[in-house]
Amino acid sequence: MTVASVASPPPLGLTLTARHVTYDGITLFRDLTLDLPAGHWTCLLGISGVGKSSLLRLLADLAPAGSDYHVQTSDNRPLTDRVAYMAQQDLLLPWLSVLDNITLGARLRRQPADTARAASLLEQVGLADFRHRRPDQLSGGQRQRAALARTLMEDRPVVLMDEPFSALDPVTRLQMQDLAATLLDRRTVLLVTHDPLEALRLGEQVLVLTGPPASLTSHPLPADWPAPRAVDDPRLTNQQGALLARLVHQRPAGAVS
Amino acid sequence: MTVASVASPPPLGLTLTARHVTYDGITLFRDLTLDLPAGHWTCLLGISGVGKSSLLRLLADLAPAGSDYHVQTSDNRPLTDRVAYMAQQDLLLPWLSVLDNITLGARLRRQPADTARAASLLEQVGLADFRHRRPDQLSGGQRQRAALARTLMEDRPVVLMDEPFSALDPVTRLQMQDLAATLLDRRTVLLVTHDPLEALRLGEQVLVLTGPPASLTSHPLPADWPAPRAVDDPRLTNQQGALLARLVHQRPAGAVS
Amino acid sequence: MIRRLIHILVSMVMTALLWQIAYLAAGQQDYLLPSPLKTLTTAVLKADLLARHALTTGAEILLGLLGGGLVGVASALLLASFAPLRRWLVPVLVISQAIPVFAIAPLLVLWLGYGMASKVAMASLIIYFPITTAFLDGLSRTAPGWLDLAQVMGGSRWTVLRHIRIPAALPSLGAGLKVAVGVAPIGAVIGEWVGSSTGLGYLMLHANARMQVDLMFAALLVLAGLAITLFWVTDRLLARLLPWRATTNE
Amino acid sequence: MIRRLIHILVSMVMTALLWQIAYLAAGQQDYLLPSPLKTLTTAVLKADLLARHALTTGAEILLGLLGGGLVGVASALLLASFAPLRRWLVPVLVISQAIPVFAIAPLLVLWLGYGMASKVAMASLIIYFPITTAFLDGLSRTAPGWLDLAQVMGGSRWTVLRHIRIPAALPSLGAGLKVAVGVAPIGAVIGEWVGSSTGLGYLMLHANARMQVDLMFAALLVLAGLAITLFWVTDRLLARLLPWRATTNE
Amino acid sequence: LLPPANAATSTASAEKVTIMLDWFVNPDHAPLVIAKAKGFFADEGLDVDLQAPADPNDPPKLVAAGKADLAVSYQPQLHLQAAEGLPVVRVGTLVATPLNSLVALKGGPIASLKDLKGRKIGYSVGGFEDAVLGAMLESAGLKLSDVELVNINFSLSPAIYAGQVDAVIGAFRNFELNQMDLAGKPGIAFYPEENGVPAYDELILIARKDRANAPALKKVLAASERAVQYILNHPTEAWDAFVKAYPELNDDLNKRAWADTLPRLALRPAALDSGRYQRFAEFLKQRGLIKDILPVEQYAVAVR
Ligand SMILES: Nc1ncnc2c1ncn2[C@@H]1O[C@H](COP(=O)(O)OP(=O)(O)OP(=O)(O)O)[C@@H](O)[C@H]1O
Ligand SMILES: Nc1ncnc2c1ncn2[C@@H]1O[C@H](COP(=O)(O)OP(=O)(O)OP(=O)(O)O)[C@@H](O)[C@H]1O
Ligand SMILES: [Mg+2]
Ligand SMILES: [Mg+2]
Repeated sequence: MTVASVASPPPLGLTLTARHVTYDGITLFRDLTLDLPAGHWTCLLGISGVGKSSLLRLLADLAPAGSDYHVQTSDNRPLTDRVAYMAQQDLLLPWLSVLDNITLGARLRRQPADTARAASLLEQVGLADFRHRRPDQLSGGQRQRAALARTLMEDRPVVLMDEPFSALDPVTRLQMQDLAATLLDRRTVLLVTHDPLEALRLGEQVLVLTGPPASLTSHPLPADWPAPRAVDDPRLTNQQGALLARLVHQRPAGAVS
Repeated sequence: MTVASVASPPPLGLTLTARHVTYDGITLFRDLTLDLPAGHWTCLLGISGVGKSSLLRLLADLAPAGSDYHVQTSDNRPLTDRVAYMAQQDLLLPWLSVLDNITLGARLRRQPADTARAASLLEQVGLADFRHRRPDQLSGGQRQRAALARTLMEDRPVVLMDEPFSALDPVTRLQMQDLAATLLDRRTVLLVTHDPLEALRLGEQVLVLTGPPASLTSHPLPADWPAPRAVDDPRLTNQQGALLARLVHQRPAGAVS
Repeated sequence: MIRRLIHILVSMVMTALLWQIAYLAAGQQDYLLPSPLKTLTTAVLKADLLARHALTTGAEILLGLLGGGLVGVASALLLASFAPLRRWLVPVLVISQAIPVFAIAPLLVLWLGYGMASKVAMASLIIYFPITTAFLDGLSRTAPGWLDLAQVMGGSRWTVLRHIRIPAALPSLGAGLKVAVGVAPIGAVIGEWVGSSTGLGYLMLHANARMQVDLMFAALLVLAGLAITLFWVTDRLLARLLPWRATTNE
Repeated sequence: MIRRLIHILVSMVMTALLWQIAYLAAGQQDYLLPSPLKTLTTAVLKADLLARHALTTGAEILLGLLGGGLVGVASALLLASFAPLRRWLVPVLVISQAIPVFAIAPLLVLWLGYGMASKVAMASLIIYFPITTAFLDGLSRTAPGWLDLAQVMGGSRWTVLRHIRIPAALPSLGAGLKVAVGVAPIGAVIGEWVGSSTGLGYLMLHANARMQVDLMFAALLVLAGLAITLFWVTDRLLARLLPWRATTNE
Repeated sequence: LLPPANAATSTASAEKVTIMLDWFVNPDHAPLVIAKAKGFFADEGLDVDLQAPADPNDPPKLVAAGKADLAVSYQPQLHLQAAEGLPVVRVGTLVATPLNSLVALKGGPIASLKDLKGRKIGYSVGGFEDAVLGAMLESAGLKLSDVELVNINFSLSPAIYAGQVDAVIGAFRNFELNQMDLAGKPGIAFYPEENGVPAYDELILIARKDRANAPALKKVLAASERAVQYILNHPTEAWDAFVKAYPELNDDLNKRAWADTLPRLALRPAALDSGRYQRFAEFLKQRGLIKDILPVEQYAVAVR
């Protein structure tokens, strides 16, 4: 069963310029530029604490107070209300059933909830039998899938996902990757992940955030290698080694200037 | 810098018999037996929602109400106060600094906190500079490392860890695996993970939980292959394929009887 | 249910015991504090009188809870929605609590007459404050992550209030409601100061003025019964309606 | 600080305005409700008298908060630690709130005399309930995950209370404290009903009996000032001391 | 809302009149209760509503505000009300002697006023108790500063029984004395009018100044006068009517208070003794409770 296809809006390209972003006086970004090509998946890797989530939050307009940054869209209109955001924590509302959590966005925007689509999405993330449960009655991976379904429900041109598959077993993980790839085809997606294989499977652009000071490096991909790639694609293994090597050449874990 | 070595207690073997465990009338385990060989690492895999966390919680004596189960120790004494538990959520206390979170166990037991050891552990998990921060000022991976440090501080013969490295990048992840392997050498460890490679690197016994009805299958490992294994051990790749194949032959994600 | 009844019984016996001790401590002076037995006898003898007055007070309590509750919830929502309003109106809220009833009793009578209205107004005024304070407190402590999410989802000020902040603050409102339910009986009794001719408060004042101390304490007994029933019902209802209410969730 | 002062000023002007409206609505009858201007004039003229009585009431409020707060916190801890106790003692707690002051005034005087003690006891009794209820509510809603963790770590009932449940319940206690601080002034005034010869409540009663309504409302003004100051200080302190206090955290 | 007191004409429907009592119904209110119970008000074409306040200080304010046609108040308070500009006037008298007295335990340490030196005296805030007490003490050669005054609000007699105070001022001789007697702790009373305080009317009826001439007031006073006569002529029947109207008052205390109150009822409720008011005003001025002595006609009138 597939989700009823919705007329997609034209792809939207983004350029984020983080001139100066600090937490409590500690500089996180200075003059950092991030390009998200319209209608493509960008995967972002980097060691823990380097600022991936913070960068993603800048795009979601959730910057720390006093941040100086700018988001340029390809159609020059503000990005507001054109972003779907899946945070690193699942942020499920404990008083709502899984189904109600998934249709939260519609209610927040006073739109009729597309319950057929919600049911179908729940089916696809494997939670159809759990739709009436409260989040505290779910396993960790089930919660993450509920949050994923909620993000996919949003149907926005730009989708930001912060480690969306981290709590899933390899099998479910692949299924969810495929699901997201199908549903978010031709969307502008920024995916933060720690799994090089995942980044290589899904990314049309793979970036590594290093620092401090934070800077972005692009991991070059073979030409003519459309995403999503098959799990057994032999090029994945090669690329994985190269990407891992790139990750290793960073400063010690947790360090921040 | 290494943690001051503490006289380890003799290894403790465990056998868990879960006769009947239900959530709200839905049976999770019936007549399931789990053996944890004394002083060895057991890694547990399984698709999301199959019951890994619940099984781990049985050993921590955190069973759902009305559960019928029994834990047999090799020294026939109760397991109470001989277990360290790292939950799937980090469970950091928001009002305590990282350092105070890490020494929580000592305070709960009215023991003097070993601050030197705490400082050394913080150093080793890469959070030395963050020891005075509150948890809400940390990144997701930093929070997970704080929770890991707290678990390692406990210094118990039996250690239960539920996806302890899931929010970490590959580099940090390897470092943390090595750290845990060193500090928990000759402890009885149950590690729940979704990463077959991690299970194969660290496990002296690798179990796959399938279901429903939930049952445990052991993934046979080559003889004479002491853990932790080097990342570049060629046998890992072979084993990984076999283990993945074992995981694939399960029921659809999220299913529960 | 049976266990519940046993608890109520035990706590009644305990109260009687404490009472008896206090009675002895006061030197068995029945004009200060009648013995529990004497009070109970009076309560039984004057059961119909007490029941009649209890009905009035009960109605005042319920109407006061309704009035104070509704206005309190509305005030908290208003104050939570408009931060500038909060800075200027919270002091007014606090002042409203500091006014003793005898200062405004004539005004209440002037505006609302001698009937139920002035008593309910007084009871509402007392109930209002804990509800507003607790709910406002809850509304201003929503988890930042949820607010972030709602913002990105395009929620308006109102829908975020409706779907995130209010439900998240319900446990706080529940705690406030418990306090309110606890003070409601005394609120109604104080309301009866405004001038009345029925109600347990009136009966007590009256009995006190006439030195019918046993009747006064019998009325007090009935009032206490009302209070406990109300508190217990609220507690149960809250536990049933808000099953997720942990103080801090991980 | 300057902005704070402006807010206070604005809310004072607003109160005066509301007051003036009420004054007009009551038909400009100064013996029911004096005009704000007249009250202010009286307040200024009798500043030293008011200050003297305010000192007594202020002391009663603070002692009442201390007493009611300490006993309330202790009760909540006790009730939270022993579940069976809770079932039997919560009714007693609720009853304690339902007792009108005139019923126990003679007893209080008998046991505590006419000095400060009986007033502080009365104020404490009123402050006690919101604190106990709110704190107990917070203590019984600790996130299960933390309790699980603490259990595995080998925490005893006491250390878990001390290191997990109490800190987790502090925001709830804070909310209760705010309610308590709001009712504390009226608690002290009611305490002065028990019998007194100083204090703003006494002054108000006295002025009321002598038909010096302007003096009564001037005293009320001072009481309101005390109440607002207290509330504001509490609010600031709580915001500073409990920086992590989100209602529900993810 | 109530219609204005003078709005009624002699139609079939009775004119509504609200009378605020000073306190809960008790034998002091006998004339009003009996007039209502025996239909004397109805005979005058009145439908009278008796309202009890919880605070004796409220009724004058409510009369001034037009929320009641008449209120039961006290002469000493009337002077204070007039001094504060409350637009009320005395139009009738219910009890024509003081009821207030200073009470101590019989057989206790207080045998005469002189024994009060260094003692603790309780009072209920009435506004002028200290003035009365001061005059009484001075008549015995003591000063106010020789005693300790405590406000005990709700519990005059219990405070004596419990030994918390040695005497109380503000006790009603027809009520508290009987109460103490019944409690087995009889008291002795010292009467203000015998000890340096001018005699005054304890209970009076007051009305708003601009309504002092309302025809209804005359009818109320006429009915009250008829009630007083009935009470004196038929004390037993009157008592029966009283407890029939207020069954909860049917007890020993009220029965004894009833008997003690009868001789003190004003036989001519409408009559005004201006000299008595003038003398009491002078007394209050001397005690510093009022600044100026107003002309009596400004606050007390005889309804014609
Ligand atoms: N409190 C609860 N009430 C009802 N059902 C529950 C509760 N907790 C867990 N479950 C159910 O029990 C099953 C096992 O949960 P558990 O958390 O053990 O899974 P898991 O194997 O750890 O999954 P994951 O990999 O997603 O963490 C799941 O299907 C879950 O929905
Ligand atoms: N509220 C905050 N106050 C202060 N510092 C913060 C705050 N939030 C994050 N930081 C710091 O900013 C840095 C970047 O955090 P961020 O969450 O963006 O990291 P990340 O790359 O997403 O890491 P992870 O992979 O662990 O999730 C970290 O060093 C973190 O400690
Ligand atoms: Mg992150
Ligand atoms: Mg799990």
